[in-house]
Amino acid sequence: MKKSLAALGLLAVAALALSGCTDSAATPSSAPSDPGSEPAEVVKIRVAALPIAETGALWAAIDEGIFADHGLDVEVVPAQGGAQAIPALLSGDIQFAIGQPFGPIRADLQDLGVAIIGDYADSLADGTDVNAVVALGDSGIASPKDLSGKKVSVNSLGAAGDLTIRATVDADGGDSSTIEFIEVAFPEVKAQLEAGTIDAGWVPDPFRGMVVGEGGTSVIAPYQDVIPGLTVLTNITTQKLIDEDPELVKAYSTAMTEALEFAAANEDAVYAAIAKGLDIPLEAAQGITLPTFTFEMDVDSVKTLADLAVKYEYIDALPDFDRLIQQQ
Amino acid sequence: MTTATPTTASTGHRRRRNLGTLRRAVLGTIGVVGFLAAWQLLSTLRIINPEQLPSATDTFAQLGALLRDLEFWRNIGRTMTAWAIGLAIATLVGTVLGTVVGMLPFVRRLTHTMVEFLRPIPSVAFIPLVILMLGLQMPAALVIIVYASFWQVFVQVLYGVADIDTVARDTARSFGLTRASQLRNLVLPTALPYLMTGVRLAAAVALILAVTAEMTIGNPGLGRQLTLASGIGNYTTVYAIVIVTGLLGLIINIGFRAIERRTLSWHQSVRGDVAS
Amino acid sequence: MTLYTSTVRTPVAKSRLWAKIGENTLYAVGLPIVLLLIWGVVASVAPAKFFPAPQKIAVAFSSTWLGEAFINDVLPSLARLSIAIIIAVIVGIAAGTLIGLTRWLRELLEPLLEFFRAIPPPVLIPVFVVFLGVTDSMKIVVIAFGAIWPVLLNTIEGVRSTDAVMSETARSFSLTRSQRLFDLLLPAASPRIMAGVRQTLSVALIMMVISELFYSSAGLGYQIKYFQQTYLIAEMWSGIVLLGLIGVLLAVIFGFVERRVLRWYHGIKEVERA
Amino acid sequence: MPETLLKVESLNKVYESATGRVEAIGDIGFTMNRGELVCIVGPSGCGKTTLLKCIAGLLRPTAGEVTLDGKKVTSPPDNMALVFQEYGRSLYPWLTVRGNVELPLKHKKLSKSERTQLVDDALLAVGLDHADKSYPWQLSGGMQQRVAIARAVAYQPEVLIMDEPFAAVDAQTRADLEDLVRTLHSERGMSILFVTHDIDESVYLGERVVVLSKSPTWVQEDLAIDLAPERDQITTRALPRFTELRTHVYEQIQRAKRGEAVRSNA
Repeated sequence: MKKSLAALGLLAVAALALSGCTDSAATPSSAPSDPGSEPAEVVKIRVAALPIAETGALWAAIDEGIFADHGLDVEVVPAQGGAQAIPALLSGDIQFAIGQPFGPIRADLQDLGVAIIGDYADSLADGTDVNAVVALGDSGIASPKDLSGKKVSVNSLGAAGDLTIRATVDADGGDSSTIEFIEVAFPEVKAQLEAGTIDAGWVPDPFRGMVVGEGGTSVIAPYQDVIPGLTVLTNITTQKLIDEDPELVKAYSTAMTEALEFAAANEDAVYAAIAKGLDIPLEAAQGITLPTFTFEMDVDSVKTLADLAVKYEYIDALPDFDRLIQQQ
Repeated sequence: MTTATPTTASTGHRRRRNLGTLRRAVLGTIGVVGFLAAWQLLSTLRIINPEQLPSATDTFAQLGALLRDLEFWRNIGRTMTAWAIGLAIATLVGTVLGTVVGMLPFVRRLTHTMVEFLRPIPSVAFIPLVILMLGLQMPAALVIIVYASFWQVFVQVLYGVADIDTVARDTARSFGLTRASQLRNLVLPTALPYLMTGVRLAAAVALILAVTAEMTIGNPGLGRQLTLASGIGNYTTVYAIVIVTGLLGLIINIGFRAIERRTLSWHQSVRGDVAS
Repeated sequence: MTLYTSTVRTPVAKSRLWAKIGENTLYAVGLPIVLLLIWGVVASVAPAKFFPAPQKIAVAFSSTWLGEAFINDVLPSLARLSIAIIIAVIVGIAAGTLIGLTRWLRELLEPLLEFFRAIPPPVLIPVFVVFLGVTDSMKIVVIAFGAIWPVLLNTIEGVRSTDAVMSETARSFSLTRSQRLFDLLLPAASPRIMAGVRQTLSVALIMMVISELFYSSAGLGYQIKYFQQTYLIAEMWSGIVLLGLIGVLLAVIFGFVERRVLRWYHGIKEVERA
Repeated sequence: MPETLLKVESLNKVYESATGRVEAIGDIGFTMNRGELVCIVGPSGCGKTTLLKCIAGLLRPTAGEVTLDGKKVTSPPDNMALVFQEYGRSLYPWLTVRGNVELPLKHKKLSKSERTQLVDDALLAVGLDHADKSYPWQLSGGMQQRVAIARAVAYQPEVLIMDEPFAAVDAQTRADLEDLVRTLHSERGMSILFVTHDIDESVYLGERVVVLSKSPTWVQEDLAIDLAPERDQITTRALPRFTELRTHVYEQIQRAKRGEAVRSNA
């Protein structure tokens, strides 16, 4: 019995070997351009970024060789949200992180020595925004105030998503304190809406498109409704790194500025990178609404967000913006 | 029985035993096939939305595709490396501490409260802390793995040392065996089967934590691949990875049970009938 | 001829008794106190951001858990944990007895059981979410699924390995089916079942925390994660302490039940050792 | 004319075991009357336990049959009680002495008070009326076997079958227990089938001794014990007739061991 199992296993392995293997992690052969400007040495850095569509800009820029041109060998670490990226920054395991501004704001309130060194992506001030609260067509939820007393999902509680939803609902005459927020990962939202365990869900593309495409309604675009063009993702590092290795921070900032400019100008490259990075079909990637990619911080939008967070008692006090935001 | 006539029935007997094995194999196969068929039907008859529960055939097709992907094998390797290192550390530390604490009654009494308090704390609760100290890589996962599996070994070794036959111990003392000699000839042999039980339990726990750590910390491995797949709604990959983790667990269980049985059978011949 | 072969208890003098209690207490709390003192001193001499002093954790503990959070987070978590444990134990024993006694069923299910028990339970969370939604029942099922295996497998083994003479006694006195089940099989298997329950409890606690790390908006595990995300380090530590206390509580309850259920078993062991 | 209670006819048992086919019992036949105390002796490993399990309906014989009170035994009959050699394993350690004795009565149609009465009576009969709340494992080996006997007595069987019940107790306890069996037989008129490998014990206890051959087993001799019904450990064992009988049985067993005995009726 055992022997026959072993034989079967061997056979399977042999069959696999014969049928040929692929390697999804193989580095693409698109070599960095311009041998003339090659720097003397390459520094390895680890950057935390969520496995979401927005990270497409970073992936595309790496494939394009932009970071290599500045002597940086970037390893993207798919950290589970800013909550783990910041501890990892502090432990020195990673040097930079791309995350929501809420994480660094909270970290600053605890004097953890974290700084935002630049923007990464902003929501869209008009048109279809990068994310929305969606509900099923027959849910009877049409306007923001209808969300009162309902179960609404966000991907991570206590951050910009639920905060701006609250603000939108209250501005529309609803009562946000009666909303029950639940954490649901974006891809699950559609199924949970259909199963009736949630009434509405906050999702980015392509998941918004899936719900709306089947007769669902896009109730609100909370970012656009509350703070048009709100900063979605920022580049984060530690004060320690800024003090100890300003060169590295400088190189990273320059490269990131270039990378984001490249991404803003080359949507197709970003879509291709999303399709590869998230392992989804290119057509699906192309249906995604991209944010504005820029390294230039809109400090006021972050300040407005912080004010709102204080108002809704998400945080006790405002952070020290001068040490928190150090635009490079 | 006595010297009663053993006839030529031994071949017939072998046939009977083979029949038993055959019966088990057939029934077991029916069970597995039945399960797979039920799964396939649930999905193809759309009793459950196939987007969420991909059919068995789709899942195995995806599994086949994954198995041709070197990166998938690397992920298996990463998970198993973390598992193996974690288990090795937990076994070593658990054995040493278990023996020391078990042999020194006052240390045992002193540490009792600490052990009872620390043991039930789920190691996943320490994940935030280890990320803070060790970052997002394997060392952080190792702490989680070791903390959880250490207790399994430690507690079993404690039981084992406590189980030393009083007569055997008195005999050892009366012959003036040194502490080192007692340890080698009395304590370790008695505790060995317990240790093996502990290691078997620890091996299963270590795999759970190795995968969980990858899911929550995000160090590379099967767990992270699963979260990433689930994060983009790729359920065929999710189910394929669930199957692979189950098979890994199965191999670990079968392997360690075999090792345990081997040490136990050796041991029973030494200490005779063991009622458990 | 003595009737009782168990150990004879001689009365202990009162002063000796108090000395004994004092000694036991010292042993029980001595090391924890020393360690806490060292931690406290180190934390005040060289404060580390992520290792707050014990007194800070104590303050955080009372302000965090001894109020609203107890009702909103701790109680629901404990309720889910208890329901899941009860389900795991009852289903585990019932199914285990059935499977242990029915050969064809055992042979039919053996490979499947071996496989499912080997799956690390956390990987099934995304799967269960699909079937059960983001609900309490999903969390309960996740906990119960992870925790059921030790009871189930130990019951199967325990029921299968019932002593031959005991079974023959039952047969020779024509005991009824239910008598055989409740007066022979289950008591005979109870040492093993209880060993399984002990493991089930610790797995259940782990699964409770894990089930709240994903898809949650309240609960002890969620709170610990939330405190980490908001960098309330002392509060996070207090959550870990609370988990330890819950573990101790579970162990105490288990010990109490086990001493009742297995009084005879421990009695035999004591006699054998004497 | 005494009434036949138990009848064993041409009993044969073949085991298919791991070491091959083993014929444990060749051909056994004997009868036992109501109110009799019959001892069965034989060389060690002669299949005594197998015979007993077949009689008790715990094992299905390969050929032949057992009739109890006119009815063929195919499963454990209601009017039979067993006392096993392994008292430690036949008593349930999670039940008290009373619980153990009472357990088999629970499925008989008896009122609670009748049941209590039966248990009390049985415990009194074996001299354990003061220990009913103890657990078996708190008692000495001899005491435990008394509990097993009490359980059988309370069950009110037509026939009590005892399988080497005193093989594992010390000599003094054994004498006490032997007298207990005699008392149960003489005072309560119980029919007892007593299996032992101890020759003295069989002669001391039995009204008849059935000597078995070595395996595959058959009945080598069915010997009536013509000792007075009132027996005493000192005087009975000192009787010349006792010595004669035990010598006779001893020789039979020795012959059985050597395989010298030849079946007369085969």
